[in-house]
Amino acid sequence: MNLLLLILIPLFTAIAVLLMRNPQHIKWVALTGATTQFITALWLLLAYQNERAAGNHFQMLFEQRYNLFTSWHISFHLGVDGISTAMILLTAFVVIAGVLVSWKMTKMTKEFYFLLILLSLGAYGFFISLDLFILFFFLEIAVIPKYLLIGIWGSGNKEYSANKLALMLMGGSALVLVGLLGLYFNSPERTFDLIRLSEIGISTETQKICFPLLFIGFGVFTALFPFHTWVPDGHSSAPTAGSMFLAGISMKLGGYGCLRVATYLMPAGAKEYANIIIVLSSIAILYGAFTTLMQKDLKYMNAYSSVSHCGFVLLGISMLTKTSMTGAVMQMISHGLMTALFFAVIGMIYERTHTRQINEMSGLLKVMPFISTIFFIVGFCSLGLPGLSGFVAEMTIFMGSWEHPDAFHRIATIVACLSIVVTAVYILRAIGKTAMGPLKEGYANLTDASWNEKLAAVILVAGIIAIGCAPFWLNNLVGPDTQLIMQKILLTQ
Amino acid sequence: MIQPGLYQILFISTALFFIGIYGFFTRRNLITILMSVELVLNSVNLNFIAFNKYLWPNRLDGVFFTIFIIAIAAAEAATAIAIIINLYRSHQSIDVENAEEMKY
Amino acid sequence: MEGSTIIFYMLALLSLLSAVLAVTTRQIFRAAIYLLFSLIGIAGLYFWLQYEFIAAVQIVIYVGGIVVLIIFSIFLTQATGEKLPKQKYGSQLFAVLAAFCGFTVTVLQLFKYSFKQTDLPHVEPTVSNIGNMMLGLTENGYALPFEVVSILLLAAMVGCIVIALKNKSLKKV
Amino acid sequence: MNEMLIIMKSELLITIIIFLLLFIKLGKGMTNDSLLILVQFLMLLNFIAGFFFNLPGNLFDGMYHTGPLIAFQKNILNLGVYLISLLFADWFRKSEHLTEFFILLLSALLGMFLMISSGNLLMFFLSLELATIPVAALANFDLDKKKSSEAAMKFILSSAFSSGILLFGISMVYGATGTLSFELLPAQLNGNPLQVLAFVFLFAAFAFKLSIVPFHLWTADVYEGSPVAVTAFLSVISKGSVSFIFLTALYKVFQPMNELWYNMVMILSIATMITGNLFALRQQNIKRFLAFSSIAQLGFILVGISSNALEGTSSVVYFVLIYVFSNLAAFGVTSVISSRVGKENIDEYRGLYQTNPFLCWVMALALFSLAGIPPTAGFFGKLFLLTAGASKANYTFIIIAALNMILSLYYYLKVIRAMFMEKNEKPIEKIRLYPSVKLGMVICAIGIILTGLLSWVFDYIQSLH
Amino acid sequence: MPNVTYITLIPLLPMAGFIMLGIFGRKYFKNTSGIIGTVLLLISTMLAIHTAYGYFFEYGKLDGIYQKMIPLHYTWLEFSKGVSIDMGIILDPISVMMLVVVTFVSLMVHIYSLSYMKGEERFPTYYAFLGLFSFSMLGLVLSSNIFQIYIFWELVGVSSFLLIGYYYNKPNAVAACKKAFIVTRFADVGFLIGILILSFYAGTLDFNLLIQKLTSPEASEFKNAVTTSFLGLSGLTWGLILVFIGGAGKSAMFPLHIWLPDAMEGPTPVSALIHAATMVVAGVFLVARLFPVFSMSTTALNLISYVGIISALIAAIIACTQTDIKRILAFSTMSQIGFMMFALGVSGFGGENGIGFTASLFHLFTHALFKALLFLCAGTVIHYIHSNEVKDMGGLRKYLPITHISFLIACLSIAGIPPFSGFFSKEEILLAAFQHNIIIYFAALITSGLTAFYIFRLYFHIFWNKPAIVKSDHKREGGLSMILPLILLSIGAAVAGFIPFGHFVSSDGSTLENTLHIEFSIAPVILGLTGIFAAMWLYLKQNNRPQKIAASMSVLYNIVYRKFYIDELYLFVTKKILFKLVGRPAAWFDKNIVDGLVNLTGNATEYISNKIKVVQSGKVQQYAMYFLFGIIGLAVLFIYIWK
Repeated sequence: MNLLLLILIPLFTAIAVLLMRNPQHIKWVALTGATTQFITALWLLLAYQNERAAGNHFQMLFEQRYNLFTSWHISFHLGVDGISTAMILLTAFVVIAGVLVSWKMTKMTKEFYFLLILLSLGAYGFFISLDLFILFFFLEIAVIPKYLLIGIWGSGNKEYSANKLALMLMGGSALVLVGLLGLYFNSPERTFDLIRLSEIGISTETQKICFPLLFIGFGVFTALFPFHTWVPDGHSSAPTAGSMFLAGISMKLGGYGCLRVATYLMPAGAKEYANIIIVLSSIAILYGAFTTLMQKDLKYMNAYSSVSHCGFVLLGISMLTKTSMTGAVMQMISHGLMTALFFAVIGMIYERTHTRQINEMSGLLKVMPFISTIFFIVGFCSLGLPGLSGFVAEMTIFMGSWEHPDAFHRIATIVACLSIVVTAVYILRAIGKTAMGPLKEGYANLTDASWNEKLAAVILVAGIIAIGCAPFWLNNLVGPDTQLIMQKILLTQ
Repeated sequence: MIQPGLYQILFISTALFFIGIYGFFTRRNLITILMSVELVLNSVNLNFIAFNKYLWPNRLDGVFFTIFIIAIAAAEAATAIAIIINLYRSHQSIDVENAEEMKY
Repeated sequence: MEGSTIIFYMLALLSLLSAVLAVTTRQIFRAAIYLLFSLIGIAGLYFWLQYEFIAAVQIVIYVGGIVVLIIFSIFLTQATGEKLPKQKYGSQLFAVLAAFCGFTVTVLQLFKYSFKQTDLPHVEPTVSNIGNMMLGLTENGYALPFEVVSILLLAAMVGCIVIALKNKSLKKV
Repeated sequence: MNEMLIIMKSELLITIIIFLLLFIKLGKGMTNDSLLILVQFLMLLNFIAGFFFNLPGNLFDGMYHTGPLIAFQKNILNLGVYLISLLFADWFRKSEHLTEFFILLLSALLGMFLMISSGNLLMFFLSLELATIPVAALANFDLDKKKSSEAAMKFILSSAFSSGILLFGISMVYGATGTLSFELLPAQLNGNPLQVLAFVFLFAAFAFKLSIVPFHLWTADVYEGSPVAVTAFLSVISKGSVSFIFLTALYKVFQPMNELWYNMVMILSIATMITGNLFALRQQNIKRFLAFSSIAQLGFILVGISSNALEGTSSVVYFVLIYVFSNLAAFGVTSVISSRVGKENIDEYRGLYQTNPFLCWVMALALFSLAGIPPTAGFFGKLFLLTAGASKANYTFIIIAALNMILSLYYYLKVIRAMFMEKNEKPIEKIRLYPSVKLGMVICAIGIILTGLLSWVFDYIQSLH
Repeated sequence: MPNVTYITLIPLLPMAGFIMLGIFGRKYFKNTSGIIGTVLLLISTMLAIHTAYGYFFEYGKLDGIYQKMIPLHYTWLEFSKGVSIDMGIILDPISVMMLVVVTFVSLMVHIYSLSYMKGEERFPTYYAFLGLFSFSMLGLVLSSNIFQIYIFWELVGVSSFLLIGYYYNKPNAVAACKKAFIVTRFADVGFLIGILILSFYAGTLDFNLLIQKLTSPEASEFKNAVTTSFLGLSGLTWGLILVFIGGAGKSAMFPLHIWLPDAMEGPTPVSALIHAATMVVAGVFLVARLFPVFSMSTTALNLISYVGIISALIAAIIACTQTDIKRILAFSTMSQIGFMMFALGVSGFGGENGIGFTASLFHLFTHALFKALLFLCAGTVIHYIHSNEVKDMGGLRKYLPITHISFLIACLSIAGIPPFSGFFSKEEILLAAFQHNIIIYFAALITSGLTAFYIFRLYFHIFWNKPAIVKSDHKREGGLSMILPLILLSIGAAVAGFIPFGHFVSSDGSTLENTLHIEFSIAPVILGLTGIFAAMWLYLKQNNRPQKIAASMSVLYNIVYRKFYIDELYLFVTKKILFKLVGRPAAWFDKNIVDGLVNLTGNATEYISNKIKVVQSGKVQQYAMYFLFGIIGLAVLFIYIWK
């Protein structure tokens, strides 16, 4: 399995899209690219599992290294472990669904697909890079496409949102950058290589400075309270596929970074600041949930709920137990699929009813049973119904968090638990108002999902159910690597 | 009175320098501003010569510097006056306050 | 009290005083004349320092060249008798303040510093010495700066010509 | 003698071209179009020639010296001038004094070359003046525009003032050390107050040329008033060359006082970034906007300079190379629009994408590069500057710098927003570009993308030491 | 030994039905879906009975004690060593008993719905949801792992949600399903935290291990759990109480009962299945499942008893005043579950002591039969009258004879009149209460009298009272598919009491003889009869006595009629406190403070940039002045201050 494929496929797709003229062809090219990538991701999963089953116990598999900027000791170092494989899989799911959902895009089709693919390229690159510099490069690549996607194809107060998003994310990455530079200059040998850095270790003082920089920096991407305000505006202004990518992939970059870069490299720092982050993420969870409660716009609702759900990711990471970290990864995957689907559904509904206000809709189940059913499924996933992915992830986080016997962690866990009630309230409220109830006048002629929308939804639902009903494969995929991270944390006094 | 020496000359040149700068700050006529610049350059020349004379007579660095400064001053003054004349043509004035169109 | 000392102080007084007048007088033509005096005073100082060549250059280029240029341009742009407009007190205050502060700091540092002196043999600033060095290519040669200045003067000339002779086209338009 | 000619080859080439142009002018002259083609051709030759027969050496008692790095720096400047000759064809064609324009431009370039190569404060001063005075004349080349003469006036007066300051500083250095040579100076410097004062004077003059706060105030006015080509020259070539010599001055000459200048560079760098960004934020005129943005960029260059190491030099040189592409591309687009439609306001760029997608993409690439967004080269450039600056482990400094990147992104995005997102009933009509302009823009775009991704460019610069 | 495939098929068949009908039902099985669902469930029922027979009579016993068997065990999600969610099957008396009850009642409802729901637009969906429910409920009772039970617990909740909201275009139904889900969800959080606590102490999620570790006094886990204390209660007690809260939510115990009456907005068969016979007793089942652990904590048990009795009493009182037929039954359900709960609470563990346990589950069993019957009868009536209000009914005994008889049997059963099944189970409960807690006993006595009163009030209202106003156009009692379940259930309700329940189900698996003391039964039976006669006096014929009585105690009546204003209290808490005091400030905070800060940064930057523009004054002299000031500043700074 050559990991370069994961970058090259989107790259060539993007170039191909740029060269095309006919919008119809562009769509198909994009879809072909996404599908190829999807298959490649599945292939990667299989290859990875085969390799592990065959007893390959290297930390990273399929490693490749090309020297780049030798004077800075930067190398194009690629490799995957269970966590990144899972994230790549998630990306592939969301990308293909995103391409499918925006099938009817007529405005500047070429640019739209180009940016989508560029965004996915950033995500793929981010997940497979083992060199912090490259990682940062890909992290930033993904920012501007988001800005343009929102700004050009968005709706509502799009320019404001796009600006806010771009600036806050750049702010986050600026902190990340400083943190990375701190690591670079304070490690015994100047290197950006993730594996090397973890081997040689970083002094505790450096960790204390760099950890917050990196964690907050990545945290901005993951809607760490109080740096989450780009999330609601950004998500709600973005076009459907944009929101899907934003919430499904982009927010995961941050979570992955928090785990892979901040926590993995700086266990002492992680321990030092864990409590603060726990407090912040607990606040985000409950506060996000309550804020969601008050939203009247479906997209805003889902965006705020993302704040809450991503709080789980950060909570899981900062609880610093193997289980909770596994849970955090699961939550990333789960939330990625779920929220992408959620936005897709909202997009479908909006396309038909031309409103996103919860109060202005009613009885959609009658005229669009498919879309409404998906709405139900995704809602249930969001509120953590067993059998769907959300449950598995949240429970794993709870179980992991509960392993700390002291009152502080207990309270944080309980706070997190309480949020699932609030989640239920707002999800049911939304579903009850939109899908259920008497059919609103004038809605009788609305149509149900078209083939592309159905396909997109089915793909994502399949992912959600695959995790929800059989979480063990994901657990087995991710578990050993979180175990590894945990070992490092345990080794620091 | 004290025997004149390096420090006295330095005092004079520094004073000249800041007189020139004062002129540069306060004059409103562009040509007078240019005159102030000439004063400044002259003070520097005096410095160089004094240093050369009193401290470093082993080489003629200071002298040459002064010569070149004078040459440059000429070139600068010429260009500046050309520009000022051009400005006068378009503004009908060489008051510096009439040339503040671009700001903020 | 030697005569040379008196001469020195008189020259110093001349150049400083006329410099002050040059930057304060409100009649532009007088300002130019004061400038002239100041420059002559400085040339006198060069003489006093026995740098005759420099003094000569000073008089030729400055007094004979630049000041004349300035006076010409004054004629070109200004009715001579006209007084310059009054300066604003506020900006003057700041200017005085700035100049004074700068002066104080600089003079303090200059006077506090104990300058070293070379003990190497002196080189006299005679015309021949200067001439030889000016075109010397090797050690102590100033050929390169000389060339640079010549290019600079050429460029300045070209520039001046373009800028000052522009109006033909303007009139056409 | 032969060797000397080869060592000074780049300067001599320029001189020859200057005289060639002078003879053309003195002869019967040429039409603008053919002259432009000739100049472009000559510049290309000049640029290509820069890669061959490079000999390191020391001439004129150390007043002139060159080496691989300096040769490369000169090549960057050559490239910049070549691009200028391509990109501003619109303005050149209308210009009445094209020959003189290039004579002056090349004199200034010559001055810069000599400045980079200078090994002596006298040479430095002279070449600095050579690089300045012709540009002041150039700034006035929009002869019938009031703003142009105002700009020239401001420029010549300010630079005369700064020359005075510089000279005073040099005179103090001379008095305190007895030497003007870059080689001999470090041994004489010990950081006592007078030397500090002298250094501050010198530093201020550098800062003036580099438009570093608080010595930057002339920049915006001059940029706005000058013809775009001159603005571009000032903001790219001039800045680049001064940063190069600044590196030499700080790293070699004033090395004994590095603690002092580190602090000074840091303070001014922060001030420059912040001020530049804050002013850029509210500009409407695109030239003025680019002026302030370039001030902020200079703040970033200072971050790199502060590192005081090999990496500092390489990253600054690398950044200048990228900056040449990015800023020239931005000015190129500005120039096309300004000379064709006469619009210079950002608001008037609204909806440009509907009619001129190519221009928009070039502009977007340029601005993203300036903002440091991957995959453009600006990302790498800025990152390496920051990396170099971070080697002192001064996190506050780096964080401020990094946060300033956000601020700068904000206003770059403003332009992007105007071009791509905002609607306009009457956008600027479709512009047919001259081939040379198009060529220049394509070169810039390719440069912007590839300079970063081809990592050996940086390694090559690093190896030049 | 048990046949694993068969047992696994019991829940999986309905699940298969759900998937099949859920995905393809609307297209391909528009009309046949009912049959498909019913047949699948029929097979399930047969398998369940087969399993029960096998367990109780063939392989279940070892040394006279029914064993816990785990024929299937599969790690589903491993958290850490030893702690994992396992998917497994546990066979013990209660799970097997529940298997039978659930499949049987569910089958009855499936059959009944064939005609009751005929012609509904979402007929396949209905059966799909029923399948989902059956699957979840069966999974719940078979769970071998406490987290597994939680998973199915949630699934049960969601199927309940879907079925209550079946008539999705009725706003009431939508509100009811939301309410049901949210209230139980709230309780489930307690359950979840309880699970976390218990699993933390026990170090396992497996029921067997968990019970083993938390009940043996020597085990370090147990000591740990008992000795740690928080707010005066031991860790174990906290865990148990929280788990009980989960159970209380699902079983509609006071004060989490408010969802149950509203849940009656669902189709009536669904109410019979979910909100009377099966899902609502999940709480009882849960406590029974963990009973050995519960018996370790007197506090928890006391809490259960009091919650149970209060619920029983309150529900009975409220039921006396309600006028909606289904709501009355709903309150009655709540009351009866209260009986089961406090029976558990007053029970001890093992031997004769465990009579409450047996009684509780016995009552669960009989209640499932007669309450399902009551609901199905009510369904028939509603089907016939097209109204839920008792005042629209009356004199129906001639029109609906089979329903009438069935209803009467069920009423007698619930009123505890011998020899119907309810009598036996209730008698045992009262006995257990009498033995352990005399206060509860008397409260229970009163409740049982009230029970008789309200149920007969309903009975007389429907079938006697006033002459029937018949406007129905269709045939009397639906088809065979509606009558058959009634008959089968009536038989069950009538004779189930004679099953020697203690032989099969007891707290420790050993045999418990049913002892029936005639002298002890006198009081409750007389009370029951009194209730019946009172109802007869008031409601047999149309008269104005009820109104008079209601008027004479109008305040009290109103309070009771409005269900003690508990709904309003909840409304206050949610609308006023959660939404207005938490949600709105949170949203405000986000919009104005957090977001405001971000915007403020932007605005401040703009502001500063506007303010400092004067520096760029366009005056070249000022520029030079700044230049000089800069130099002086730097010089002073570096010469004098920062050396």
